[in-house]
Amino acid sequence: METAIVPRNWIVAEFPTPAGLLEAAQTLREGGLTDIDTHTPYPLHGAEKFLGLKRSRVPLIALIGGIVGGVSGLVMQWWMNGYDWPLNIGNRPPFSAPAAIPITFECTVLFAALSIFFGTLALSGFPRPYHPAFDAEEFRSHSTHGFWLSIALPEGSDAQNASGKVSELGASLVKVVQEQVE
Amino acid sequence: MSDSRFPLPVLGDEKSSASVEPEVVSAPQSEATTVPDHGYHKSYWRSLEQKLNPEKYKSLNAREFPPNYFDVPKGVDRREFIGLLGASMALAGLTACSEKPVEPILAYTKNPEHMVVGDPLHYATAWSLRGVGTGLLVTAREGRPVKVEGNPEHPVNKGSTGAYDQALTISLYDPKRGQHVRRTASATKPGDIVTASWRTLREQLVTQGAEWAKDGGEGLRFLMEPSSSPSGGDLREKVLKRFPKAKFYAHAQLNHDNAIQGAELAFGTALHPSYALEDADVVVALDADLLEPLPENLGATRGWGERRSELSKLNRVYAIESRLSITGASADQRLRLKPSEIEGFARALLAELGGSVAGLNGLSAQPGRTLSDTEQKWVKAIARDLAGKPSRSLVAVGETQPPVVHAIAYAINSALGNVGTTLQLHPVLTHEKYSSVGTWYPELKEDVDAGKVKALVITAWNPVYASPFDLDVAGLIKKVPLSIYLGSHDDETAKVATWYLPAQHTLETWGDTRAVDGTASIIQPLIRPLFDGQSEHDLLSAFLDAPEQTAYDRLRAFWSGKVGLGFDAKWETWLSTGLIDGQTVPAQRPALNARGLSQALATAPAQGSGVELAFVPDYRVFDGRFANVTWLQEMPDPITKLTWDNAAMMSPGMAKKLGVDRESVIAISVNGQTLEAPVLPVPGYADDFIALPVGYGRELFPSGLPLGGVLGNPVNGGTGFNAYALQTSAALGFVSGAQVKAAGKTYDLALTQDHWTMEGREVSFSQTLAEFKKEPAVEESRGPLPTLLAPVVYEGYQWAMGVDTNRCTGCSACVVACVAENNIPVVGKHQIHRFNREMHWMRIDRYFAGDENEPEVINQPMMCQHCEAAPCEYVCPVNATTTSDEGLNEMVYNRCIGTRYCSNNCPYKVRRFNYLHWNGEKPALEQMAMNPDVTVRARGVMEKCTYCVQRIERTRIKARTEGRPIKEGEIVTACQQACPTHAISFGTLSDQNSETLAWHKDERRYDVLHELNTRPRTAYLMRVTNPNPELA
Amino acid sequence: MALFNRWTNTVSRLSVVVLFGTPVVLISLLMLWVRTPYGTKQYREVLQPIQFDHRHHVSDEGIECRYCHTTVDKSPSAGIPSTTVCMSCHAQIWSKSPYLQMVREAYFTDRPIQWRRVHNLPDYVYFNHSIHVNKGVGCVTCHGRVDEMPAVNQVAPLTMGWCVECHRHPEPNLRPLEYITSMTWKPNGDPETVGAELAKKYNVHTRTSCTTCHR
Amino acid sequence: MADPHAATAAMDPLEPVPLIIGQYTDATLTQSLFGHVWAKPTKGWLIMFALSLMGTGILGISVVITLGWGIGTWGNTIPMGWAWGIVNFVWWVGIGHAGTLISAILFLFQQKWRTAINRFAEAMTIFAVMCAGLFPALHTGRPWFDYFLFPYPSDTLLWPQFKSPLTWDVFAVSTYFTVSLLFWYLGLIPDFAALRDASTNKARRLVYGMLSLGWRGSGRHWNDYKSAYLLLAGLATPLVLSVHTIVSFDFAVSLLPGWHTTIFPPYFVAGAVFSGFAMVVTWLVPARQFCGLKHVITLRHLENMNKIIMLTGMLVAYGYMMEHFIAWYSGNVPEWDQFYDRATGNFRAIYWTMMFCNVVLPQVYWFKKARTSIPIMFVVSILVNVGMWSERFVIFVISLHHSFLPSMFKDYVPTLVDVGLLVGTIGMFSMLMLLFLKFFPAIAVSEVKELNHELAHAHVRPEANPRQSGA
Repeated sequence: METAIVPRNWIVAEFPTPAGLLEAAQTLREGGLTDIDTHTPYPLHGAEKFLGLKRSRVPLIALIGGIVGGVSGLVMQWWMNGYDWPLNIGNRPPFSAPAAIPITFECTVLFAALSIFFGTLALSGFPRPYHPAFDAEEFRSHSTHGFWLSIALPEGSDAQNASGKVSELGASLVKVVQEQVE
Repeated sequence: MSDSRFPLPVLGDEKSSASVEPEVVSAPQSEATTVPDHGYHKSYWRSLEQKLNPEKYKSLNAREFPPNYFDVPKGVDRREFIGLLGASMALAGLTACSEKPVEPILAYTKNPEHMVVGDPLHYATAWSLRGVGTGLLVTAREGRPVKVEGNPEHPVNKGSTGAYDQALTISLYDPKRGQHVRRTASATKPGDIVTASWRTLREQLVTQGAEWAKDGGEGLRFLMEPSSSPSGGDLREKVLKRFPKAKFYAHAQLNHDNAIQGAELAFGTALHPSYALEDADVVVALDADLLEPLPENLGATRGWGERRSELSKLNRVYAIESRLSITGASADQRLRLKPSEIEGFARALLAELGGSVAGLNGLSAQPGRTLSDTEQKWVKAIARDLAGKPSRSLVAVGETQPPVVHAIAYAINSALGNVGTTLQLHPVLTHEKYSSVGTWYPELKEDVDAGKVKALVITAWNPVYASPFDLDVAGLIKKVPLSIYLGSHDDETAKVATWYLPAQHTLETWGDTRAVDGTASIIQPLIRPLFDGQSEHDLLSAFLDAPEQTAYDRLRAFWSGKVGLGFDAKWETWLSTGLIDGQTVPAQRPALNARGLSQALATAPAQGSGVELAFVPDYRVFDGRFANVTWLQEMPDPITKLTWDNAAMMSPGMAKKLGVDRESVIAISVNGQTLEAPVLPVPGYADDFIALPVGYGRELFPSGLPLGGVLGNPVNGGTGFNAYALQTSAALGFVSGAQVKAAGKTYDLALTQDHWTMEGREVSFSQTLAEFKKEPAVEESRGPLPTLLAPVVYEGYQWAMGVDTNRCTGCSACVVACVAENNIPVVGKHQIHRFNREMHWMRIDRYFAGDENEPEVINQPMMCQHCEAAPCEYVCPVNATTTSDEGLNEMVYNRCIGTRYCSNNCPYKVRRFNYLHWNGEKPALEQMAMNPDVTVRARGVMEKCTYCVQRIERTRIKARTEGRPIKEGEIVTACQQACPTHAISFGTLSDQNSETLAWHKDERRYDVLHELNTRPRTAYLMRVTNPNPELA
Repeated sequence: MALFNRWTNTVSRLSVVVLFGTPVVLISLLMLWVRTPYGTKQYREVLQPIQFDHRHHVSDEGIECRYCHTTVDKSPSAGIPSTTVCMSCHAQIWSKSPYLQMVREAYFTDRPIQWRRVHNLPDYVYFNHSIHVNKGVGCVTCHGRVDEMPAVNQVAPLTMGWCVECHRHPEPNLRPLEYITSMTWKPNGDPETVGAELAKKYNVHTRTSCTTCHR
Repeated sequence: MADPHAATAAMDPLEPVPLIIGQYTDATLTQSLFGHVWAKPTKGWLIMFALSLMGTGILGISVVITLGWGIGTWGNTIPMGWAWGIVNFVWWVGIGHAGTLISAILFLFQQKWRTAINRFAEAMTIFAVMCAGLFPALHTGRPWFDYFLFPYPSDTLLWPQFKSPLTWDVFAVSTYFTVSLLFWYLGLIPDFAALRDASTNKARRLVYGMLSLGWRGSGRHWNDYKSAYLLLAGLATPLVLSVHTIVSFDFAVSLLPGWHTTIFPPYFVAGAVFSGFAMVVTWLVPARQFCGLKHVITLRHLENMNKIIMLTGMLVAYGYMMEHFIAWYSGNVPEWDQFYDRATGNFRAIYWTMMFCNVVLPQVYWFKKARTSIPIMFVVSILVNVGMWSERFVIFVISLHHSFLPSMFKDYVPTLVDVGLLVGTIGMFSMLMLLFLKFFPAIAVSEVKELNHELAHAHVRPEANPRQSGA
């Protein structure tokens, strides 16, 4: 998470259509701007391609979580019933694999789900109530019907000229906001 | 009970008796039930109460009625209550979050001899019912009698007991027992009642005694409980010496008079029969309940059991009876006749035998009616059978049958040479030969009306209630200026007497009694009288002009007088073995008095007409004296499985005819009296016949409590109806010509078994000997079944049980024994009727098979089977029930969270759940009866039979500290110990010569629900009957 | 102007940690607590109505445990000595001492002294002294150096875990019977091996089946 | 930006009824879908809420009685160790199945019609599982020791017994609840954000702002979000099946006639879906009415669900058939008695209710009229749940009442407390549902918008194609 001493400038721009937004995003990215992001009420088809994003890391996290869960669930049952204190339960073997299946499965799912959920939040850096883009009142439409683009300008770059560029790309509204300082 | 000698009583004269006050060094294992309390003092009950709370004491005494259990002396109250609170709190886990209060520990100030704190003490004693004694062995824990068992040394009962004996402890701790001496200003004004003391009464008697002595005690009358106590007899003589004109009567509503009169008819002398069934190959029971575990029957019952185990020794029992008794249920063949028809049958049998058996041919016996074909068939078959077994057969007759029937039986027996072998005839040992109401009432009434009677002393149990409606006993008593009633409860009779004295319980008192064969035993107390109780002897001795003696001194004085030299040594032996030597009287072999008998036979038998009623003893309250004994009230009736009530029992056919069903109420009218009673149809009953168990309908013990235990006190008793209200002095046993009609009402009956047949399932097995020989039904139901589970090897002891359904009579002594041993709570009628929540760890399933009129009855005692592959265990989520290294199915209360899954998955449904805090509701006094070796279960935990694991562990520790293995038969479970027929065996399968192993290998062995492959450790032996092929 | 200020980011993240962290911490603390002497109520001197000093009686006078706790080797309970036992000596010695006023009173009025329980097992546990004492578990093993306690306190946790540990592996806690009441006996050599021999000698086989203690 | 093709595109030649009725822009959708959240609570809502509060009160009382006096205040007996309480438990868990199933499985199958109802169904799942969870916790004899069920290091050294289906239950139900909650919340985040931004009231904005965790619809986030949602759906699907399977093990693993049956898992799951969908319909019908959601929850949605109800109903019927057949075919006496007793014994009324509601009634859905008639589907959906409750009663109570030993054939009558618990949980469930409908986005707004968008461009694909970037 970025905590700069010198507050950075951000440009937020609304586009009339998703297509226009994606187009603009790609052009700007090829123009060398890295910190570009789209803000839309629902996921846009192929947005990742236009933004040049890598494949999500969530599946990997899920896999690890699942494996950890499954193994620990199984080992727990074996250790507690089969090793630490084996008791004669109606002449059944203290630890029997078939009886261990349900809990092993549940543990797998539970751990996987937890890691997916919290993994995703972590990847997105949530919870994060504040973001510079929120400083633009108009930006509020990003979650309901607006298609927005946000650009974090590098140090010392000229906001005016940048915003000019953006409006050229067909933005219906362009604003420059300054990041808050802690 | 491995050692044959039991410790001497620690209770002796006043001085040493201080030491057995039930004060407790609270050993860890006894905390659950006993938490010690502040100071004890010499006399534990009264003076402590006075000391701690004189105000309260005054108010107690001022109260009109005896205090209920909330008012039991503070000592017990707090102690026991906190004990339970503590237990439940600990179980409730509250201790985890709250500081446990620091508990006080109290040591004895002076250690009583023999007492090892934490170890039980066993005292040999005895008690008597209707003057017939049973040898007992009572276990005391820190001075509290907690368990009654039979005295193995006793020649008659040989260690076995009946349900009544087993319930003695709880009747000792009965909160409703009479607690205070009470005097009415005059019987005519029962209103103003003053509490008084035994002392005042005694002084009054001493002073008045002098006057009465002047005219030889003209106005003195004694109405006594039948008693065979030698010292009691001595007292009577002394009283009579002082008051030659005084008169002694005895009263018992259920009595032996008919049998004794029968003997007078047959032999010319009054004799009292007992039976040696171990020698009887053929037994004919004419309306006789030989196997009812009464003191006089325990010997016979054991003998019968011996003949049912080995098929080679199998005897044959014919029951010709009106109701279905446990004898009839256990018989090989039954013929149902109305009570009045029995005589005709007996006469026909006599006539039939007259032909073949010498000695009977002189007698001409007219049946007085034409016998049905079946009856004739039976008469012939039985006659042939009897004649074929001279001196090894027996004809027995029930108490309610008229003397002549008994006489006929005596005649047959003596002709067959059974007298002295299977039929033992003893001189009548009770001081008064007869005790039925007819033998004393007319004479006494005459005297009372003539104003002769100045004082009437009543120690007979509650004659006002237990007497026929046509005799106004209450009025009689009221007419007498001074009437003194000594009784266990402040009951109907107490209400009309001028003085009421609480009677000491047999476990509180010194005395002696004699068994049916004359064997005498000392009755020794295990605890100081809990209340103001006096014994009959105390009362009688007040009529002597002699200085007052303690019961102990009086008893010693009497016996030392009899023995003379070396008394002290003898005395100690008597106390430790529970037997007084040289008191047994030899069985008589009188000659048959043919003339007397034929005179009796000359008069044709009375013919019954219409519906007949029989007034039968109840298997739970007997004649009513056990009405407030909760353990017995909750014990299901052996035949009907009815609890807390009595019912009008009749044949299903008759019920159909009347258009009534179970629980619908009928109105029964006879002799101008009408009684409403709920119907309970029972298979095997004679038609046009109703059996009315006596002893219920005591308004003194009101049923139930608000909410019937849904939210509060679980104990809620039924009351039933009073059958004496239909009884006339003319016909005590049975009466005919009753009018019966449906009353259009219903009444709830709490039965513990609703379905009476096996519904076509192979649950319990029964075959005739022939069938069994051809093809045993049980071969499919035993032995290993294929399984995927790897076998588990058990090393060391392998506890197991055997149950012989062929020996089991269903008498239910074991059920009560289990309740007593394992602190099993009583839940009351409502909980049983509405929720089936009875807590008995052991129940006796009773199945009827075959025709509803000629049913075959199979009893199947059912308790935890201790399965090796237990279905209950693998479903418990918290490991609260497991299999021990010795194969016990363990139940751990403090781990149990009460999911009840185990109970659901138990195919035998032997697990019981504490749905409410039953024990929290237990009256403080009853809590004294708890066994400190067994956890008092709290609300919300599952429980079940443990094979009496507390006994196993105690014995194991004893054996291991002595460095030896546990001996065969050293561990005896409570049920096994009580069983009069030895239908239960317990031991380890690892011991090659253990009886249990033998039973497990028996040809009759089967496992219940064997197909489930639960591998139970409890094996059953199937029922094999021996019917007469001619009658098949 | 944004709905939230920048600082809320840090706060919200912290609050998430707290939200999920607190229960975890609390529960683990509770589990730790029941294992501490506070949880097991160890090492608390219980003051008795009479200032009875085990130090004095055991070490100074050298009175053996079983002189007073007579039933320890034959009964489930060790047995709190009856007042008679006290008086057997104190009728002669210190017969006038004000300390013993209560003892004499108890003896003559026949009203027992109210001692206060130190070792308080749960109600559903059936502990039996005799078997332990007869199989070589010494007094000191569970009760500690009573001879050094002015007022007796509970040294063992008395948790089920503690019982089970020894029942699973009793060897280190065994001693020869002749030293059963000794406060100072130490195995010469490895307690394991010594214990193993004793276990064979006394035929010790401990059980962990539930009904061994719970009935 | 009205799209000329939208209306036509939304039409599916096979499906005359569109998924979204009328033409909407994202803005207007926002307004119409959040309208009920901003609007003042209607009288109807207030009355319903008051009633449900009363129900919850009854629940409170029943719980206090149960804890205060013990399970003895229920009608349970020996042999009916489990009765009314467990019937309620399984019934609620069953209802709790529709939610995750609708959202997860239909999501995997790319069923467009799911979007309108999944949020709603998920909420139902969570509340139903909450109700269900009450019963196992309460019905133990000593609820204050329920923590024995969890594998924690106790100073007694004891552990739970993992061979017991009840232990499996503990894991299954708690996992199910957790995962459903996460799945639901993950779906809610964008809509909370929408509410945060669309609401006017500051307080509302703050609350929704916190709940939305600062979601700003970033392309990067959508990227992770989508795969996370997909994966959760993928996990939830087998989970749903596993949970009721394990619940059915509580009975199938035992040895009681009527319980010991291998067909239980599939047949329980089918039953669960059956009752779950019915419960969704029961709630959707009034909800779409009063929350003005008719345009997104169309007859087509309802009809689809009715189809599923009929299908699962027939699966259940098959289950019954097999049970009876096996009982007869096995020739096992207790087994056969059991099924004979169900149909003819004391409880036959309940058995026949079950048969009517679960087997006969759903057959009306063969007729499109019935499938699309609001009153019919409302009544049927309620009766189906009555039927499913009866089914559980039949399976659990009757099997226990008539097991192995005839001596222990006993009857069962519930107490007021039992009834109070059922009524009470229904009250609590309704209360939570009403609160949800009032304060939460009852429709997955962002998904609907996406759907709307897709439909609009059904055959007008976005013209732009990404050029491969050299960077």
